[in-house]
Amino acid sequence: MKEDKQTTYREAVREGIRNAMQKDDRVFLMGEYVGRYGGCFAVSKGLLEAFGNARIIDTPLCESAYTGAGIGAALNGMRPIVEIMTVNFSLLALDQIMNNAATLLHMSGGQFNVPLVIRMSTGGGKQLAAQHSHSLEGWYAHIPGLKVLTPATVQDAYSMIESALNDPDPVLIFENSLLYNSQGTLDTNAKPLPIKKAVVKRPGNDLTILAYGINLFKALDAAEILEKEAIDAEVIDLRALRPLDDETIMNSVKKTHRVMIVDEGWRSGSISAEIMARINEQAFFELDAAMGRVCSAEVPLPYAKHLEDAALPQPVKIAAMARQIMEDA
Amino acid sequence: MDIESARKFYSQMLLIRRFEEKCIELYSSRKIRGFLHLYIGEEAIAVGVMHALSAEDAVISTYREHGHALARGISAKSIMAEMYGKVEGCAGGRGGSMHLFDAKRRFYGGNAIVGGGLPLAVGMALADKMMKRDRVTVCLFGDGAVAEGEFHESLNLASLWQLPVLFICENNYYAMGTALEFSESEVNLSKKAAGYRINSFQVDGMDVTQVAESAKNAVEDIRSGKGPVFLECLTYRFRPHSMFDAELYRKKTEVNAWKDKGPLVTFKKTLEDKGLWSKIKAQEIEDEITKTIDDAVTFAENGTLEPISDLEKFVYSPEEAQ
Amino acid sequence: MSEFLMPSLGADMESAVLMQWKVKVGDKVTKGQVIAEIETSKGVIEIEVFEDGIIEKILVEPETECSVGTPLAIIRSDEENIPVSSATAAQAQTEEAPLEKAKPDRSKDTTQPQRVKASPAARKKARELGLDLADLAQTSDGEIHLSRIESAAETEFKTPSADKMRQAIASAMSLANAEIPHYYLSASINMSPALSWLEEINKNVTIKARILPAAMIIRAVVLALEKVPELNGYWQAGHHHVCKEIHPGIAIALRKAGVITPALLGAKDMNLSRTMQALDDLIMRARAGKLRGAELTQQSITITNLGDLGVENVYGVIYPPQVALIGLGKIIDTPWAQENNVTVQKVMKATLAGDHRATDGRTGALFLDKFNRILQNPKELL
Amino acid sequence: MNKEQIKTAIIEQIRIIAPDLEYDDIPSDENLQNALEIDSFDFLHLLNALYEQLGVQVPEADYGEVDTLNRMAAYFAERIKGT
Repeated sequence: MKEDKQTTYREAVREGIRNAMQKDDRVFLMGEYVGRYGGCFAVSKGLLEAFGNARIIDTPLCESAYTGAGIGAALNGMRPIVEIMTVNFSLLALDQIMNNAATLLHMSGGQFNVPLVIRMSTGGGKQLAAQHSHSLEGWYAHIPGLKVLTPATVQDAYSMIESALNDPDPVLIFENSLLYNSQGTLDTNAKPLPIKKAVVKRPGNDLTILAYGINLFKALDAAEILEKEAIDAEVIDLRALRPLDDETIMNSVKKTHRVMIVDEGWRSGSISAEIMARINEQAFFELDAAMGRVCSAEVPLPYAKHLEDAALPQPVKIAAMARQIMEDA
Repeated sequence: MDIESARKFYSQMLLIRRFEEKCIELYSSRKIRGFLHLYIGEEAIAVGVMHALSAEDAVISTYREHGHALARGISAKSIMAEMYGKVEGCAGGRGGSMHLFDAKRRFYGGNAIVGGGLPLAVGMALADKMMKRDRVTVCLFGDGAVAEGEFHESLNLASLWQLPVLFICENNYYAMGTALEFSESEVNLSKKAAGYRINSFQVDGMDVTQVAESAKNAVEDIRSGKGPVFLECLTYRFRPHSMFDAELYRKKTEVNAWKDKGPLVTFKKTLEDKGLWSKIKAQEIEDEITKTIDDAVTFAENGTLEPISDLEKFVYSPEEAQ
Repeated sequence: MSEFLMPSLGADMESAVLMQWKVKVGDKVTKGQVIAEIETSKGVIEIEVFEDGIIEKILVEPETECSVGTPLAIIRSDEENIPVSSATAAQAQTEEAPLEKAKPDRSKDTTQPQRVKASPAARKKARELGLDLADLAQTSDGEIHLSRIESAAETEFKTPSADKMRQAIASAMSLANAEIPHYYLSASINMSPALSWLEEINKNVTIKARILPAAMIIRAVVLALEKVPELNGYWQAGHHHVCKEIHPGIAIALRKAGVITPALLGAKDMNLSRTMQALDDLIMRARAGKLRGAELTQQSITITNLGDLGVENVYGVIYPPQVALIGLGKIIDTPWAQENNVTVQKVMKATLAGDHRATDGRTGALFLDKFNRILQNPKELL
Repeated sequence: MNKEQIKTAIIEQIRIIAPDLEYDDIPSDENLQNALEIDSFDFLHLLNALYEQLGVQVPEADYGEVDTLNRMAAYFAERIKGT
C-alpha cells in the first residue's frame, strides 16, 4: 500500500529513526537534548516515550566524548546515531571524527569498521550570527573514510537514515535547519536510492545548476526566473558531497556545456571549488563558458537580516550568475 | 604468589624491557622511523593490568603502547614488523609504533592524540552495558591526558551512566617536558577522578603484584555492576619522552633514584624475600627472550612491503559490504 | 669487530657534535652502557653501545661534527673472532618504489559525434576571426588548440560577417512580402504629458538613473500588448499561436553593419527602470557581438523606433513567423486641436503592421488605442 | 580646464562610447547625434561619462544647448568655471 502523504522534513527524519530502531535493537540515538527535551529541532520528540532512556540517551554538553563514545559503541557491535545539535558544535568533536572514525579502518589494516551515523543541522538564514550559522559540510567532504549526505527532500530525509545505518563506514548527515518545516510527500515503502546517486530534479538544455540541501530549492526558484527569459536550466540535486557522483555531473555538463554550482560554504577551498576542479579535469573540452558558482560571501555571517540575506546564496544571485554564463560566449 | 605467576610476571616484564632496548638500537640505525615512545620503567603496569583481563575484555591504549601490546599477547614479531612498516605488521605497516591493532585480542589500538582514546573506551563500555554483555573495557593513558577536556567529559559520562570501564592512569610525573606540578592544580590524580564519584585508587606502579591485585579487584567490582574504576599507577619512565629529547626538564639523580626501585628490581626483591627467585630460572628466561627478540627482528627484516596499489584499500569497506 | 656509529635520534636530525668520550681504548663495555655524549639541536644527549665488547679504536676526536651513521669507534667483541651477529650494514629498508606517475583520469569523452572539441581559447579566437570550427575539425585530429586557429587564420580567407547579416535580412524580407497579407494602421499620439511626467521623474535622480523616452515608450507597448495579447505571437503551419511571454524584438542600428532586432527577453516582468537598464545592456551587447542565442530567436513581436533618424511614418515589414510590427516615428512639435483651441504639442506617429491571417484591423486599432491611453496616464508605467 | 581641453575630453569620450565610428575628426558645429549616427542611448552614455569626469550634470531641459561639439564645450566650460 503506497503511503504517500504530506509530511514535514522533521517528521520524515523522526520516522526514519523510529523505523530503524524498531527493526534493529543495535540502533540507538544519543545526543544533546534528544530525550526529555525531544530534540532541539523537535526531531526526536516522542522517541523517548517509545524506546525508553536506554536507547534514547540525553548526553551532557561534551561533544568530543559523546561522539567518541558513539565511535566506541560502533566499534563494539552497535549501530549508533549520534545527533550533534549543529555543525557549529561539531568542531569540538572534529578530532574524534577525523582521527578516529574516519581513520580506524584504514590504519588498522582493515580490522576495525566504524558503522556510525552522525546527524547535525547546518546552514545560516535564521539570524543566529556567525557562530551559529556555519555551513561546513564541504569541509567534512574533504576527509577520506567519511561519507557526507545532504538530504534536501522529505523522501531523502527519511530514506537516508536507513542507507546510512546499513553502511559499515561512518556516514555524516547534514540537515539544513531551515528545511525542518518544509513539507513533501513521503513514501515509507520506497526503496532508498544509492548513497552516491545525484538526481536531475529539473531537466534542461541551456545550462546545469548543481546544488545540494536547501540550495536545491533556491536553484529551482532561480530556474523558474530563468525560464521566463528563455533560459532552460537543468537543476541537479547532488544528495551527497562525498562521494561525489561524477558521472551524473559530467553527463549533464556534456549536454549543456555550461555549468554553475550553488554552495552555501565560503568559496575558498569549498566543495564548489572541488567540483569545478573535477569538471575541469574530466570535461574541459565540453565547456562553452567559464564555470560559475554562487557561494556565501566570505564573511562571518552577520546578525542583521538584510546583511545575512546579502551574504547567503539567493535565487536572484543564482539567476544573475546563470545569465552571465549564458552571455559568456 | 606461586612459581607459575612469578615466572609469568618476570618473563613478561623482561620481554618488554629487552624489546624496548632493541628498539633503541634499531631506531639509531634507522631501521625504525617515525616516533618511538619507550615503556622502560613502567613494565609492571602493563603486566599487572593485562593479567586481570579475560580474552573478551577490550583494551584501548596510547602511543606508549609496546608494553601493553606485548602483555596483552600480541607477538613481538608482528609488533616489530609493524615498526619496520611491513605488511606482516599487526596493522599492515600502516600504523607504526603509535597505532598497533589486534582484533582477535580486542586491542583497539594506540592513539597518538593525547586523551583521544578515553571517549572510545566510554563508547565500548556503553555498548557492552546496552547489550548486557559481561565484558570490561580497559583504557590506559598517561598523566598528560588528565589536562585534556576529553578526560573530564569521558569520566563524567562513565560515572553518569555507570559504565563497565577501567581507567588506568600511568602517572610517570612528566607530560613530555612538563612536570606534573607545572600542569595540574591537583597533582593527586585519583582525587580528580573521585570528583566524578568514581571509585578511585592509587597504587605503586613499580610493584607488579600490587598493580595486579588492584586491577583484579577493580575488574571484579566492575563486573559486579559497581560502575567504573579509576586506578592511578605511580610510575616513572627511565628513557626520554621519545628518541630525540635531551631531558632538560629533569635531573639525572632523580632518574637514577627511580631506577633503583624499578619494576624488575622491585619484583626480584619480592621473589628473593619469598625464596622464589632461584626457582624461576631467570637466566633461562633471559635466553628465551633474547631468541624471541632476534626472531622478531629477522621476521621484520624479511617482511614484505604492502603493494602501492593497495594504498586506497580500506579507506572504505569493500563495495559489496556496503 | 664492529663499528660504533653516530646514532639517528629522529628524522629531523642530520648530524651532531661528538662532545666527549666516556671510555678510552681498551675499556670493556657492556650493552646499553653510555660511552659518549653528543651535542644536538635539542641539547646534550648520552649515547649508548648496543653490545658487550672492548673499545678497539677511537675514530673521532671530541668537538667534531659528524653526520648520522659516521663510524665513531671500533669495538672488538669479547670472543675475538665470532662474527658480529646483528646485521650492522645499513640495509636500505624501503627501496624507493617508483611512484607511478598519476595519469590524469581522462575518462574517454563520450561526446556526441558532431561536438567539436576545442579549447575555450581556441573557440574565442575562432569567433573573433570568423572561422568555422566545424570545418577546422575535419582537418585536425584530436582537440583543437589556439595554435591551430592562429595558423588557420593566416591561410584561410575571412568572410565579412556584416555581409552574412545582410543576406539573412534580405531572405527574411522577401519571404515576408510574398507570404504575409499585411494590414497597416497608424495613430498620432500626444506625447507631451508623458514626456513632461518623465522629465519630472528624471529631475530627482542622478544622470546614472535617468530614463530615456524610448524606454518609456517600449514599456507602454508591452503594457498595451498585455491587454491585446493576440499581436504577440506566431503564425506557423496555418495556426495562430499567442505567446505567454512578451519578448519584443528591438530594432538596433549597428552603425556600419545594418540593423539587428534582438529580443528584450521577459519584458513583461520589467518595471520602467528595469526596462531602461535591460535596453541599455541589450544595445551595448548587440554592438559588442555578445548576444545570446535566445535573444536572436525568441522575438514574439518587433518594435522599430526609427524616430532617432528623423523618419515620421514607419511602414515596416513583419519578421516571420511574427504576426505584428510596431513602428514609432519621430516626436515633433505639431499643432494640436483640442476642445476647439489649438496648441503646439509633441506628437509621435505610431504605426502597426499586422498579419491579416492572424488578426484583423479591429485588434490592431484596439492595441493603438490602449497604447495611447497608457501614454496619456503615464503613472501606470512605473 | 579651458574650452579647448574640455573639447578634447569630449572627443575622447565619444571615441570610447562609439569605438566603431568611422569619423576621424568629429565636426564641431553639426548636430552630434545626426552627424555621428549615435542614438539617444549613446548620447546619454556620453553625458554620463562627462558627468563623472567633469562633475557637471546636463538636465534634459538643457539638451538643446549641447547639440554640437562647440556648444557642448562652451556649456561645460561655463559651469566648471562657475563652480
